[in-house]
Amino acid sequence: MSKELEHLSAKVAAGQMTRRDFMGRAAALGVSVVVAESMLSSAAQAATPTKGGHMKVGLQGGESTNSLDPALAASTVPFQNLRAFGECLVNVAPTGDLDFRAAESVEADSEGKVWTFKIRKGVEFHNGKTMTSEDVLKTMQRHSNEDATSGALGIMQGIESMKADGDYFQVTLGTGNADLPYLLADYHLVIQPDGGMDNPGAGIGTGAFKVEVDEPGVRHVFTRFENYYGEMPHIDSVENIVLNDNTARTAALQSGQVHMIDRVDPKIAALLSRAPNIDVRSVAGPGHYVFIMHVDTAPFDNLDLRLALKYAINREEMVEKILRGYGSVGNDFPINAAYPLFDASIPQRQYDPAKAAEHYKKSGHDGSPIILRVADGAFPGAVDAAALFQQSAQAAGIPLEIKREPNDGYWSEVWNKQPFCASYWGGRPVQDQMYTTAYLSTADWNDTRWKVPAFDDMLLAARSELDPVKRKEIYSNMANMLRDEGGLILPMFNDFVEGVSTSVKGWIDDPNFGMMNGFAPHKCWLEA
Amino acid sequence: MLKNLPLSAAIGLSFTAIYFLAAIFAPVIAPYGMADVVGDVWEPSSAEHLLGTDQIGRDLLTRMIYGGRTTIWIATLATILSFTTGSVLGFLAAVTGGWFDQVMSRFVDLMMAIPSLILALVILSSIEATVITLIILMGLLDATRVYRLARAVAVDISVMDYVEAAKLRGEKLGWIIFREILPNALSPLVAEMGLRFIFMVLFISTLSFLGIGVQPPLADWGGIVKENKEGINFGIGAALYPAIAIATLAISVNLVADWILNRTTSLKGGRG
Amino acid sequence: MSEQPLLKVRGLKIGATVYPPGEKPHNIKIVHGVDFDLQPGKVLGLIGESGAGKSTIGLASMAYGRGGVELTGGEVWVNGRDILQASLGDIRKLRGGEVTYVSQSAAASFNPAKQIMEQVTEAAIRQGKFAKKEAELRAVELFRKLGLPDPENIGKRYPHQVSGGQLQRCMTALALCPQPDLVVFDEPTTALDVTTQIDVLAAIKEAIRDTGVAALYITHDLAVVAQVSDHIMVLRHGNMVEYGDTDQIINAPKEEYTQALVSVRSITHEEKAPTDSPLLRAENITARYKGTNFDVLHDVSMDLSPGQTLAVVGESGSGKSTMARVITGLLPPRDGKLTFDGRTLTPDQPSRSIEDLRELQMIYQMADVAMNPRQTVGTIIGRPLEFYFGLKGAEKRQRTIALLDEIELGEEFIDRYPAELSGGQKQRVCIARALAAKPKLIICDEVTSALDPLVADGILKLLLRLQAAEDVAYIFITHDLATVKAIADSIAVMYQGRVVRYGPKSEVLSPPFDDYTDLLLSSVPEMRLGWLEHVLATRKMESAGN
Amino acid sequence: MHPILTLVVQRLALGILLLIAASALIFGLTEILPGDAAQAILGQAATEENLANLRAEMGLDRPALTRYFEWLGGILTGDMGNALTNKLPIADQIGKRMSYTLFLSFWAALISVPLAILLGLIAVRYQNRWPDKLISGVTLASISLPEFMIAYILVFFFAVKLFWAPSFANISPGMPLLEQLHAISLPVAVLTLVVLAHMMRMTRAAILNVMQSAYIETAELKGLTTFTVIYRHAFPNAIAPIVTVVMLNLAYLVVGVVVVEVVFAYPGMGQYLVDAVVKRDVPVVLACGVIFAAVYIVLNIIADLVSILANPRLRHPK
Repeated sequence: MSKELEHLSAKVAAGQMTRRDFMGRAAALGVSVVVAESMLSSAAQAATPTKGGHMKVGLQGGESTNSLDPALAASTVPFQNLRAFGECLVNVAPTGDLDFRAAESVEADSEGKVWTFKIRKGVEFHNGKTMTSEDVLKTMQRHSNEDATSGALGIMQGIESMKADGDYFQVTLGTGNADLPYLLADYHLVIQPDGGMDNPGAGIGTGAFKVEVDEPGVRHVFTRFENYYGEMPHIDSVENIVLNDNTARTAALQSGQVHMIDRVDPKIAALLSRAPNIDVRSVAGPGHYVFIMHVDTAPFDNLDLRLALKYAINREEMVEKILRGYGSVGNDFPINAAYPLFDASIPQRQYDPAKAAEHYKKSGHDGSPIILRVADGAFPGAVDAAALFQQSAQAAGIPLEIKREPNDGYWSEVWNKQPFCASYWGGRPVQDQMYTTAYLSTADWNDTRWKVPAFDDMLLAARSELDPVKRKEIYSNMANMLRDEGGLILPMFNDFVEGVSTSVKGWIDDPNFGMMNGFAPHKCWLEA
Repeated sequence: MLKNLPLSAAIGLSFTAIYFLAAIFAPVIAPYGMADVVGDVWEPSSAEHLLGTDQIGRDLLTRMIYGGRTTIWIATLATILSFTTGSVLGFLAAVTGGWFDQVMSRFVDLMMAIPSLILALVILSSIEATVITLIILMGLLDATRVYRLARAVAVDISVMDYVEAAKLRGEKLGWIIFREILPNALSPLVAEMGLRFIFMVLFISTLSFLGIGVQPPLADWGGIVKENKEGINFGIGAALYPAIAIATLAISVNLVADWILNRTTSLKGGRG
Repeated sequence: MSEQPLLKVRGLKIGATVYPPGEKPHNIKIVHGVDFDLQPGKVLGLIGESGAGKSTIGLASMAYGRGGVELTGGEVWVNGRDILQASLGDIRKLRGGEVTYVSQSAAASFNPAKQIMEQVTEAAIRQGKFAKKEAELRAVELFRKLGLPDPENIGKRYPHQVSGGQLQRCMTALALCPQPDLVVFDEPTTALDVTTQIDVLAAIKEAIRDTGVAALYITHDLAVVAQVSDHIMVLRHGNMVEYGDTDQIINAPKEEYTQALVSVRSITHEEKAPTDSPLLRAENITARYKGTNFDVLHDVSMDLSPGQTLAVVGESGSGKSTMARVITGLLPPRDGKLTFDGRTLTPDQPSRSIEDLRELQMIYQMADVAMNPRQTVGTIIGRPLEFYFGLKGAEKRQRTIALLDEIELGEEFIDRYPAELSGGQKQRVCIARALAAKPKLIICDEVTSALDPLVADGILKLLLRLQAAEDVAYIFITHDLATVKAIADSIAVMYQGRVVRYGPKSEVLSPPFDDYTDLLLSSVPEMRLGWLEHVLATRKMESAGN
Repeated sequence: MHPILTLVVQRLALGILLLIAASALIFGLTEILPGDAAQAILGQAATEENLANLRAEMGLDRPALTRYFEWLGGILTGDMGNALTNKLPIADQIGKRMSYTLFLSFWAALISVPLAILLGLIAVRYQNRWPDKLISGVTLASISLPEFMIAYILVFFFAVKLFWAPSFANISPGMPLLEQLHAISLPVAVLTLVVLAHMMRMTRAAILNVMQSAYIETAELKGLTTFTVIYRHAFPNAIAPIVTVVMLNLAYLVVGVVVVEVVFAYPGMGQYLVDAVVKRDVPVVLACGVIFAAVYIVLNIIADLVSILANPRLRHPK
């Protein structure tokens, strides 16, 4: 690749040239965007970071009712807070590999039942106490306690026993699971002194930042923890500011009051990126918007009807209109390139009114309107999406009737209760976890009532299969099965769209979650 | 009645009339269907979309017309509700006095001690906000204010000799309220009605803005502002039009109200 | 008449813009060119009925137009300059400096939020006539001269803390404080009780004499103006009717209108003897208002024979209106008994039978608040017909029209609104409304006191005629003895909640008198010069107003 | 002064009764309405058993009345209890937020009240002339715009375009006063615009009303200038109605700022309440509701007292 580009990317990294200009030149030189992007990020790392500074991040999804208790974290702001002051055994790197934190390394037995983590030495809690395997054990126990309301409870259910001895923390599973480390990367599972049994909301962790100010629903300030064992963040402190109102959040970035904001509304992403000192970063993630049918309830127990509906949805239009292009089309199974072992070769399902009509006819449905329940809260633009679905289905002669449900109580009353409704999934770090949460016969949240023994068997087989090639093949079969018989209609995967001031350097796209999977404050620096 | 109509009132009346007509004949005059996606997002105004399009490419003018319909419809009905209940109870309290007056007035004090927006929040956060529930909720909340005014006015009137004369004649409550008091209380009430109507419009807009008001795809002006507000920071007008509509409607109704008020005060005659 | 006049008015024309409901605002003429002179130190009485434009002329001498009033033409010369041409600055110097004003209702004309002294001295200080200290000394001096109690400290009081009569004197002090050349007195005693009136009148007269200030004295009561003025100008509908010195106007009026004014209250009505079966009998009534702890009526008893007139006389606070409320049942008495037409009246109005209510009607002092402004004359008179006798449609209309011409109003009035009627007409409609019920007794509460003398006469004559025709009895509540003399058969004189004198008219009005009745009788202004001095010389008792 | 004292006592007693009634009313509402804190918190994660767990943990499984009276008892002993959702003590939370809200309202009031009265006086002085018409027109416009709209417009111009003022009010205790003022400049501006109109119009109306009385004529006939007449003679008698409307608007400044706080992400009571309402955090809702009611009631009492003190009849009984 040309010298010029390297030179340019260096300039960008040094902040002498905006990212947008660079991309322009790159395109002019006939370089694909992907390549250019990768060059840019590598160049970014290459460039020498500026130390110090106070980073302000404007975030949606914080209420005055939030707390610092990891078990209760459910929205973005608490997530960011946990990332700042806490650390799990392992993280998932942007590449999809494991990034060892509290654990130094991990060993599994042959069928992946017994997992032994070597706990890192000399890791210090913000209260000065040194972390031991006991703390790890306690933490895990707290989250696996049935009475607890931890968001990680589901993950812990497969665990049969845990023990800590010396530098080692050992987990024994009922059935083997090759992905256990990925499961334990769940953001709830930050290690707390004594597992936070006594005071879960204390905000004491082993993270690179320690809690300075905690005003739920307002702001959370964290300063660098000088005794952090690992690679020190470049910035001195970070402030997570709660800005739930989209307009306020955008304005804050535009007026230079914050360095980054999350959840940029796709509608305005293009407009925002035109601003001279602002970049819009969008990363394809595992999150997806779905319309779910209960395969055990009439009329959706009829495969042809399901297929009819699947063919009757116009995925491109949805990505265009609802996501404004900040996303990718789905293929009726919950996995995309964001996951390891994804099989890209599975053919994409297209909008095909003719086929749809044909299947609809075969289904012998009486032609009475099919009721699709939806609420604004199901996912951003859900109602609009439903409207589009209705129109495209109309073209295939399939009568959809949209029933708006109130946001309040949608998740308790409609979702997972009504046979056909809109929903979203944030995605999981690995395929196994995604399938286990929503497509295993015994899963609590099996919101398509997908109870197929063959599928369960494949899932278990893949889980304990340590050879990636074989695993990938099994997963591919499962995907095909869901795609052609399952109860979910998956029109689109939504990107993480974020606004970043050009003064922020060292940004790396991370498909796991927004804000570089929450590590932007750890890895980015502020150019003066 | 319309003789020597001052300019301001004329403007007010005509604007108000236009808005109400637009509200009534919305389906006829609206160029597109309320929920139809007919263009790209936030198109600038053009021949086929006079005000451009909204955040998912619906024709903004159409949305505005239907939005006005919902807004005005709700505000009007709520106002009527609040006035009928408020004034009748207020008159009753003023004329009968005694325990009824006490109970009502204390209750109203209680209701007014809790900001209505907050009451609305508490209630609407869990019952589904339909047009009906909104009308009833707003109407009743506002009735407390009307009650106070009506009672005050009626108390002043009920000490008049002609009311005493009617009582001495042995007239029943009905006659005293509807034939002696109401006609004389009408003008201040009507003038107030204008203002209350405006507060209704603003209130419903605020509720929709907070996301607990009229629910999509049904549009109301406040809702349209909410839907399009992301555009504001980029100077996109979509959010401004409904605001302008609200403002102009409010101002014109205010003008009318002022005019009525002036007419009635001059009817009482100045100092002589 | 050698020296130049203090006030010289030539061809003064005054108009006003009126805003009748539903009509275009238009201009009306109030004064059509009036001329007169006023020499320094002299008093000119302006007399006329309401609408004669007398107040307007008075205020014109301060270049002031009230409400929508505009001074449209002519000249007003004060101290040799035409103030209608003067700059606003000069006019401000004039107002409260050279010319000051005493209004009819001092109670309304004093700022309730400020102490009396501050208001009395304000003009003098602002006009730079006196320093604060001097002004206050002068005020105290005036207070003393005007016979106010505790002159040193009364200035520290607030208006609501002094009586009406005293306040009127304070108003006079306010006017005299800046040492003006001219004071405009606008009905200064009309709002006061008769007994108070003469004291204030005397005080004003004395003050004028001592300070040698000139005055315009505006009133509708010829008898009053006769006591204070050197000259009198009679006005009607904004035109001068007659001008002359007081003696000539009173004793030898040239114009017919003036003669009418002079000979007002010449009604004669010979009294009927009480019958032995009274229509209404009140026995030992004692009453007090809710929430108060003192009785306003003490053991009051009186009888009224059918078809006769009982006059209840007294000043404000005497309890006469309260008596009316007791009889109508609006104020149930604490003690005592009411018998009406042989049967006992239940004390509280709501529990009375429709018959009782019908046979006992009431007419109010303020006709315009006694009628619903939103009802037509037809409705107002028609309602009792409908309510009591169930008359409808044509029948009702005929009866209404019949009543209308009984009160000497034509059929055309049936669709008019009260606002479109004159004071006299309004009162007549009220009478018709009462009459419509075919009552045995009508309570007339000060029905004439708000009216001009001639109009009042008309009403009284009407009432007498109706009494003869319909054989209805009246309880006539009034403070005006002249009225009483005119129409009463028997009289109850009330003073501080008690009946001090009661009996047939002839007895009550013939000596020997008790002190109060004497005071009351003597206080009625008589239309002769020097009456005031004579009365003050011969009175036995101080008036209640002070 | 004695009658006034008794009056104060009466008012206060009535006020306290009102407060208790208000709390009962709000509590009743939150009880009648469907959904509860547990559900609101768990959202999509709601499964029967962890709903049950959470309810038990929050004590929502006990009968409503006991909970209410416990709460009431707490309040009377000055303890507002802890929030259901994040176990933080409500008192501190509210303490912080109330101080923020009061800070905002204080400055808004400091600007709007004198301004409103001054404009009112001017409008009367030049009644029906252009200054009057101008003032009325502008205030009418500002009363007719939804406040969130005013807010966004100001943000667009002064924050996004001109960079004069911050687009959201990020203030913290440490800040020096000037910075804090700068931070809240836009919200204050919005609030001022919102309440200004009402107060100004009422001032104007009240004074014009007084200008009808006879003693104004007396004053005019003393040759005083129009402005002297207005402020020396008219204004003192218009105080009562003006104070009443001012207090009403002050109450609004404290309790009506929800929208402004949402737009400017201002950490005041409004935000706190809205979150609590959505999450069904009853103790917090109650606490906020009662505090708001208290503010309203106290301001009303003040208004009453001032109008009494302004009235010589009551100040100096005969």
